[in-house]
Amino acid sequence: MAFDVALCVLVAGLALRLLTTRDLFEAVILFVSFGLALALVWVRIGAVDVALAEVALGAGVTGALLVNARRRLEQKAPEWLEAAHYRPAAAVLPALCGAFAGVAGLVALTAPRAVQPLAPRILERVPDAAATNPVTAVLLDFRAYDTLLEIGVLVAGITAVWALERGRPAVPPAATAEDEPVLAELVRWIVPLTVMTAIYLTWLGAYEPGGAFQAGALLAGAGVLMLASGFLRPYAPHSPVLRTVVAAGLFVFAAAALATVFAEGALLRYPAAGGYVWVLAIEAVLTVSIAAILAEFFVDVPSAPQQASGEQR
Amino acid sequence: MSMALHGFALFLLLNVTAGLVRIARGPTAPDRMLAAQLFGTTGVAILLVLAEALDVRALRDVALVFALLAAVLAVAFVKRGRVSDHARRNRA
Amino acid sequence: MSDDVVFPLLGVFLFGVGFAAFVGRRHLLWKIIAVNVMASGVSVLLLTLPRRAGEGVDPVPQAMVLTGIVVMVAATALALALAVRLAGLSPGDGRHRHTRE
Amino acid sequence: MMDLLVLLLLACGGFFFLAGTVGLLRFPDVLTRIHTLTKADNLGLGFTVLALALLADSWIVRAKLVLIWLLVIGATATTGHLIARAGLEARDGLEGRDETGLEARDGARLGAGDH
Repeated sequence: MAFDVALCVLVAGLALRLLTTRDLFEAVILFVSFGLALALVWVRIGAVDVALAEVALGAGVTGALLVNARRRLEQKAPEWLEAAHYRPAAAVLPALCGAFAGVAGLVALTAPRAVQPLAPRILERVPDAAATNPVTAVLLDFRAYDTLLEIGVLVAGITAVWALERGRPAVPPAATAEDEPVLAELVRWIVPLTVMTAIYLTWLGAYEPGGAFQAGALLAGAGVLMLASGFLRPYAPHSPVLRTVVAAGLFVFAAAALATVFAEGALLRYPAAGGYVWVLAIEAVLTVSIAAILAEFFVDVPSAPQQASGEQR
Repeated sequence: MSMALHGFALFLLLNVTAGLVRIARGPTAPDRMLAAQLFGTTGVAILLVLAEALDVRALRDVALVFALLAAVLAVAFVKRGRVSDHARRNRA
Repeated sequence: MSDDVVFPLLGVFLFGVGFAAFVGRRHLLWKIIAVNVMASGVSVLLLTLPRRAGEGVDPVPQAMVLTGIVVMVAATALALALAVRLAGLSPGDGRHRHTRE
Repeated sequence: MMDLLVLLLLACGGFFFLAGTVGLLRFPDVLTRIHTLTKADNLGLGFTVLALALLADSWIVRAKLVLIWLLVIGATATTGHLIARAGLEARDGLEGRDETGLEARDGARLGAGDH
């Protein structure tokens, strides 16, 4: 109990500080810490699946993305790193938002308790589902079409980022292993272990907390590690290998949806006997696709004009 | 024993909270990075202790994921700058 | 105060403070971070409010939040790419401007 | 007896975590503060893992605990090394190194850092 209160104070304090500080790097580091603290909140609430994904994303992809974005701003528009003030006339806005939040809080706390809780009805049907972990059952069986669309959102996201970076120049020679022997050794140990853990989590997802999203986020973390340390040369966006891997999850999921329509007469209703195999196969492909998409977000676009100005110096 | 473990988890959490002051104070980026790393180590400890105290096995997997990815942020922070330095050096 | 109250209050606080920063701060990166904080607040509320009805977490909101945070990372990545692109186009001090001076 | 040992180990772990936090807040610069990450906190985690290993009910759990500890040690040792160099560069206002990998500190002071 005391732990919960202390945790909430910590998370609230982190949020307050990271949103009001003037130092962008401090905000980035605080945001990563915020994500990790939030993972402890999920643990205390009992949402271990969410905690897994939050930790994998918070420690792996999100922080790296922000660090990257900050660095690119530093190169392209250094003035963006300064003058990050509040709008002076906007002091009234936080007050309004506070009042709004207060009302929302009042409503949230006094709202009638859930009239018809879903949980018992879900748990009742889980034994018949294709997975015994209730969260995986919801994600890939009961509401699988939702998940299908979410993968679609991810693919759309990476497509949009590619469109923004169209014509990105060849990636500069990355630092190599001999440049950084200590880091190289760590990567050689960590990456295989991470891949193993990701496979374990994908498989475990059918029974216990774990699954495609968590394993994909973890694998993306390993991808970021390899990209940042120069072990993995980024593919060009038009590379057929990269495009295949990115689209594979959506494609296989959609194909499974079509197949079930023909075989069972309903979208994503798996055959009674082999549901588990279907879910595991879909999850395996999803894991790889999600990991590729998340890691691809991290791939840097070298800023050509900046390098020219560096030379003039 | 459960009581002691819960108390220990609370102690670690307060410890982390105090350590985070270093992120706010800085003064340099490496200082802030360091404080975040410290959060990682203590976070792993908290998760392991809670796994035992609450008897939830899966929390050890969360701690494992935490430990596996502990280096990513620092590597992204240090390395990407180095790559551009490297490129610039080669061009010069 | 039981933990039935503490966590929803945290969710409301996160949403409120995120919204205030989203509106009040001019810097695009802070706006992006602020939206993320708001989303975290929503996630906390989604997971904790139905919990008051009984024991354990409801698997449906858990699945929603799980996919939600992954999708949020994708949205953040796209927003960051847009912000960086904008920074290259318009000189300024990080405020949201469309025109060159 | 066992419980007493566990409590003792937890107390040791707590002591080192506390020492790490005190060091992080009180030490004067980055290079000294790195000690708190790579030494104090890893030792604190080690004692914690030892205590939990005594409480664990199977060898698989113990193996996982030790694996996690080793991973954290490896990660913090490496990041400590990287952060230390970033700290040195920040202190000396240096961005690059010369081809031998040695830091051209004096050169930078003379304004020759850009080759």
